[in-house]
Amino acid sequence: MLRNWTQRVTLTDIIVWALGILILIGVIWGSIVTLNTGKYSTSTWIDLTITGLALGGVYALIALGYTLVYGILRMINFAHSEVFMSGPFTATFAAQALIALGWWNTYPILSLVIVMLVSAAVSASIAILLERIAYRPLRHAPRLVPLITAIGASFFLQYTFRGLYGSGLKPFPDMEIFSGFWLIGTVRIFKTQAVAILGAFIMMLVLYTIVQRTKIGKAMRSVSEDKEVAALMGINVDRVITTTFALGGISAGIAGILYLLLFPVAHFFMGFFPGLKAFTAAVLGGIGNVPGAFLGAMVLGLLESVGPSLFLDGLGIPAPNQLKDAIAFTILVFILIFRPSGLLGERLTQAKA
Amino acid sequence: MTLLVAKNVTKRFGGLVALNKIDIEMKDNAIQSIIGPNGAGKTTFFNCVTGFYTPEEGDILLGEHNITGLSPDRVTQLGISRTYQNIRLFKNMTSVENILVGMHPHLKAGLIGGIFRGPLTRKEEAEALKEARRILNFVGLKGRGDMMAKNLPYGEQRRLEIGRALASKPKLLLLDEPTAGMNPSETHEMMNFIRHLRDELGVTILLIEHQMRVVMGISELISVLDFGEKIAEGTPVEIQNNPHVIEAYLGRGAASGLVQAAA
Amino acid sequence: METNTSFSWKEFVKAGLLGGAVAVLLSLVGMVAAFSGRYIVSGVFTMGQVLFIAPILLSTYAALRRNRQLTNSNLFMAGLLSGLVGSAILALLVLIGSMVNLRAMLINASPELYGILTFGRGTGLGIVILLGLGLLIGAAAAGFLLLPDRIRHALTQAIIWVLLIGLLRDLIVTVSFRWGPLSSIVRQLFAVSGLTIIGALILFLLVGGVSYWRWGRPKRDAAESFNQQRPAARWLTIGITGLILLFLPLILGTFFSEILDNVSMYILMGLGLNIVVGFAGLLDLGYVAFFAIGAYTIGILTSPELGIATMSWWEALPFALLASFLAGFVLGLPVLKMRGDYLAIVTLGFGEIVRLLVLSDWLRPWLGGSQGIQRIAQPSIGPLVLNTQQELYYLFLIGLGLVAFIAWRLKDSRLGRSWMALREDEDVAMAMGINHVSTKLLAFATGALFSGLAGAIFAAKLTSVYPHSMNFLVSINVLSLIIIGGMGSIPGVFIGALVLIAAPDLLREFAEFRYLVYGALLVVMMLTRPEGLWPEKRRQLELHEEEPAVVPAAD
Amino acid sequence: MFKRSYALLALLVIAGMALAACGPAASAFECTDALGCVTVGPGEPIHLAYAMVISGADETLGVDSRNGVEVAISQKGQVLGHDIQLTGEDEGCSAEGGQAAGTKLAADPTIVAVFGTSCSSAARVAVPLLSQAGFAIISASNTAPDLTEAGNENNHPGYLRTAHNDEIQGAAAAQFAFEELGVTQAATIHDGSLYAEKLQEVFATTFEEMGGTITTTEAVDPNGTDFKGALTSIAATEPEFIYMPIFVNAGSLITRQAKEVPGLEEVRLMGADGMFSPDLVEGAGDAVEGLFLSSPDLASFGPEYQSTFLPKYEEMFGTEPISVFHAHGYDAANMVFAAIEQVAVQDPDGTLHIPRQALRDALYATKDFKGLTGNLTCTPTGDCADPKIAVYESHPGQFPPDRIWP
Repeated sequence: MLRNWTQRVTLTDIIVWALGILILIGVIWGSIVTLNTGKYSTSTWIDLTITGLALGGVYALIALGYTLVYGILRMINFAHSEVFMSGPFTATFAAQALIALGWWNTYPILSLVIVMLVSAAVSASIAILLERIAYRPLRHAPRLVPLITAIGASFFLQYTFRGLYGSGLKPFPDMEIFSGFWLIGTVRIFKTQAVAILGAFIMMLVLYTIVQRTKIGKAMRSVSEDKEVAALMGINVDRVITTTFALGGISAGIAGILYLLLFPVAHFFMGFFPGLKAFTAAVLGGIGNVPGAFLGAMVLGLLESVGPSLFLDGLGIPAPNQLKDAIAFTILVFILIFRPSGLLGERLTQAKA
Repeated sequence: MTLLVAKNVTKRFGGLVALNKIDIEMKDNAIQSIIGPNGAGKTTFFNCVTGFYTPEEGDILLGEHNITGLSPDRVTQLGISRTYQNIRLFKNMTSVENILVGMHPHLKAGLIGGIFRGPLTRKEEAEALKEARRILNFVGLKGRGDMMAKNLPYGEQRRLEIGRALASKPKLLLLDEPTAGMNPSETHEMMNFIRHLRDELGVTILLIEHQMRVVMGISELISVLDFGEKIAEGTPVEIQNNPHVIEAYLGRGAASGLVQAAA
Repeated sequence: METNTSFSWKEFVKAGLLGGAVAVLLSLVGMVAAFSGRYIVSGVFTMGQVLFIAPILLSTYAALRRNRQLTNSNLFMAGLLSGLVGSAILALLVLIGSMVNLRAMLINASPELYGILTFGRGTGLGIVILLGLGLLIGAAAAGFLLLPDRIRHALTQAIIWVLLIGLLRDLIVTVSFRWGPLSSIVRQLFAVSGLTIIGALILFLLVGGVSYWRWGRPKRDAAESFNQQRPAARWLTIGITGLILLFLPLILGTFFSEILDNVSMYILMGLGLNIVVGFAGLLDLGYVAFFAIGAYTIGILTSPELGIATMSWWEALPFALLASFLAGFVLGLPVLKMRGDYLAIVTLGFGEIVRLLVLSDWLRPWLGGSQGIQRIAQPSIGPLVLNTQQELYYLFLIGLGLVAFIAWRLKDSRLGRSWMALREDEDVAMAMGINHVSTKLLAFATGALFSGLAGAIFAAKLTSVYPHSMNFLVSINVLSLIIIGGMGSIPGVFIGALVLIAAPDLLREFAEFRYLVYGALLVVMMLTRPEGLWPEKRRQLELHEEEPAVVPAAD
Repeated sequence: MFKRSYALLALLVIAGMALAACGPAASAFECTDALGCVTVGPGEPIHLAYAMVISGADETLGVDSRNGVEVAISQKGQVLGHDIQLTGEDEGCSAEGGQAAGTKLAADPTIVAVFGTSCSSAARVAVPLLSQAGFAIISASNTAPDLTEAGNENNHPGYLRTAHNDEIQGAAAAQFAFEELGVTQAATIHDGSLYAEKLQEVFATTFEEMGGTITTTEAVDPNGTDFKGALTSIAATEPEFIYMPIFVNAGSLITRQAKEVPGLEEVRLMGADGMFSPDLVEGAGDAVEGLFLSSPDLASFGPEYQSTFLPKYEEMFGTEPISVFHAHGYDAANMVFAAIEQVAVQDPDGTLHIPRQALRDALYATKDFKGLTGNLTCTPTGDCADPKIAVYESHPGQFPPDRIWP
């Protein structure tokens, strides 16, 4: 093995490794310094961790959409970020209506369910339309084509919703039941955060069972292995793919509501960056792999919220949190270089590009 | 003298052992074949030789170079080129361009040359073009030069692929089922063509082949693979009455299905 | 052959629904209202009206075309049906709007919009008018189809040009101000908004007549004719275009020069990205990074503000180019081993990282942070400082010529072949002895170089750079224009830039919907004409590969 | 295709030649203005233009101001018997956008005045061009000090603004914090926009001059959502006060999240007029309690804004104001109308002559102009915003907030 390695290694590898190691050293050094200065207390770190996990929860739910679609079609549904935006953006109106009805805080759970249904329905239908109109005709085209289409669709949707609902901010009303926090020992965990983390986890389990245990899940897996064969075995490939998009849409819709519980402002641009992060998360965990998406999202959320203070602060970088997106993307790059199949590996057989 | 030496080459995919301690030697200017049921590891062996896979164990030597684990482009530059079981041409480039790409290792022009097209570059390109046409004629594609590769009929695509492989002036040419999907007469043509190649250009040729007629017809030495093991080696006659081979082909026919699924 | 007269009504209902849906969408995103202020023919009809009529008309017409074989009477019936359905949807919108306040949710569902849709006749009468209009549209579509080709062609041309000139009214008038006496003359044809009726008539007859007359003469589309010309003729064409380009700013003035500068800047970037995406098939979404690096290098080296160096623009240029070229290499190294679609996202990430870094307080002492870099030097030739758009246009022109030449040369070089081979089949390309990493790197770095050049001139043009200029949308603009123009096609880049960059600059209402339209264009393009407006010669069929993707945008 | 269009252009010209005889008759009015005059024929509208950001990430800023201008126009109806035509260009909140918009508007001699730009980066490039063209330029949201700093290369004749110079507002904020609240340890947050970055810088310098200490400066992403990290690192420096002159979106989220970060529960937050919006109150929910906002003195701003402006705005655009500089746009427009009415010369046939230099002078001379954003009085370099900065304390569900200082 080693011998082969020595023979195969090229200049590029060396440089890439050098870069990687350099960054690693930076990270470690930064962390050590930060921890030594003791600028942050333990409870601070815990708070950041919880925040990160909550954020990760949201990312996870979006990432599931990417992962499902990628798993089946081997394509990055770039427009998934807008699928994510469309639901909650619309749901804010439902929320306003519920307030007008006076249900919002009298039947909080019911209201929440309604809002989630609205959000999920919108997101799902957008996802299905997207597949039907933009992707299905291109299923056999070279892989660059659907990707470009997806990018186009993403912009089209973003600005369509801007046109429909306007470019202003749509605040999402607070829910009394979710205000405040629980004290677990000395650790404060805000109810919204708890909901986000739990919601994500449950959704992940549900999807996982659907994919692994149910009939449609079986069909999905066989389609992802080989569409032609699946078709021969009497599986309705189109229906399976539509279902997949629908599932992705639903999880995105629900993600949207959790997102609004945490960050109660909706606008037409809200999908873009979370979408990008979620994709990063999906790759991080091993795209096409449902638990992977969850794990990846959690890790990413964690690194994003803890990273700047831990790594950069120590290096004496001012306003480190400005660079947290940079951290996320750097992670993406290096994951793809050193472990392209992600933390848990790509569950589905991967096609060569 | 021997051109290619593969010493106990072993390649695993996870649990599955695709090649297990394979030894194959090839003399200069020989025509040899590898046969075996589907999934016996024939193509895997090709991939090891051409550098797409790095075997876990064993060495592959081309002449005096140890090419084990070299990247494909290096291997090609050292003088091995191949064709594919399912034809893989550059579909949207013309035949000539396909050949020209094949000649890549022997051309120099880089970024600067490409931009300024100095006398040297122009000369090189002109000669390359002439050579390309010569090769086209040689493989019997005269006048097809400017056709999009994907618009050529099947047989001609095969020939173009071989032409492309020849363009890199290989010492060793690996042909992966060159007669696949051909009717008897085409097959016959192809056999003659392969002999012709060896005699005219002095290339050493290693075949993967299913059609026994072809194998027995043209190869001087045959190695039989089954489940990644070399179960026999010898002249056509020896192979024809080797019990193991017969077993491999008739006896466990059913088994081969499974292996196929795995590989 | 016998013409079958039985046909499915469903198809035409569908067509109507589609047209109507699009019309409603255009209304609700605000386009109709936004363009309703812009008369095509003053006092007669506005672009807004065109926007909600055209979709129905077109989808009806398309449906009819698909069923040419029908008997005339059936064609008319079908047309009426489709048109009616389409307008019915609009009518429905008006009706609902008049009953419930959609505006609580859809901000553009304004009384103004209903006013436009009902031609200011109030709900009741308006709806009737709308439906009538629908029938009219249907009939028109059918009638149009039945016209002799020659006349239909002439009509189409005439209509298109009236629309075009009507839309570009402001532009033409503004430019005409430079033409002294002529200006007043030209303005005779135009009203405060759009053409005057007389102007429209003149134009209509003019264009209609010309195209009627030209009918039958061998007409090849631009791409073909250019590709087919003999070298000599080709050089001539190039020469003439060159001359035109040379005098353009003098004729058109600053207003146009500004647009020309922007267009040429995007062409520069387009040509670069075309090498990466078009030739080598690497989808790079972080292309703006190299643009930024080019611009900032100039800024850092020439601006006295940061006090790092105060070179002249020319002195700084080589550094800028080198920097972007190297950046191309360094950023390329890690990502080029990745699968195509990963590459897209990672490069996007790189673009963002660069933007975040130039924005960061951390690097502020060297890069100016959010305050950017001002007082950047402008190139000077002897005593003459190139500081107006006209002058800088020539700088762009030179850069453009150089870059276009390089791209064109590389296309058919050994390197170009290797790029295409990699694009077609990476494994095989490697088996042909092509080192995929270094070859891809060259593509990446060359592309970066061009982008860097664009950035350098950009910095000079503005004498300042800000992080906010370096956002993702720039990459999207460039990508869109090479795709619309035709991936891998050099003339395609020019066409794409003219369409995508000039259009929003010329039509101010459009600016607001720029990215909406870009997005739609990308999707429609990929669905119907993936090879672009001016396809690369060899590449023409490339993207149709395994299966013809010729499918209507929706059905 | 394109060659054809040139041919067509030529043809139009020739066709026009024939009509050359009947040109418009010259009017009796003698224009003596240094910058020349705009002549508006009878029945023709007065041409005003805007150069604001109406697409991309920052569009709310521009669209909102433009809406403000349009409200003013529709309320005004006519100026001296002429309609008002508003056209405009997108300046993209960027230098290049500013240059494009500036160049295009500058080429149209029928324009009387330009509203804009939205962003200071665009202004630095666009204003010189527009100034050259002889227009009056009024920005509703530029706040960068250099634009109105006498002698600064970025200060140009004919440029005015109704938005607050960062110098004034930042200083006022610092004064309030140090003298009124008596805090000495303050942290600042900006979002990488020129506006916020400059404002917090001014605040910091003034605050330190007064003897306070800036514990840290954090920067956040205006499109970001999770600011706990930034807030935590601020908390670690134990400030008593946080100054965050950013915009509504990030502003409302930070206001919320600050309450959830240990060590910051009691720390007082303060924003600037970039956050002075009903959306903030909604977005921040209960957390908004006790948030300070600096803004022009609303003494004159209150009733009229609520009673007439907001309803009109919502009627016209179907939404509440989407950003914060609509009132500034509204005032800018009314200032221009007033100035035109003051300087324009009207022929008996209704033709209007607007001397450009005189118009500028009239605008610079604006004094005690009753606007939505306060009593506007312009300085010789064009700062027209009401110099009286007031500080407001927000309470849940209440807008405008209570004025508490001075």
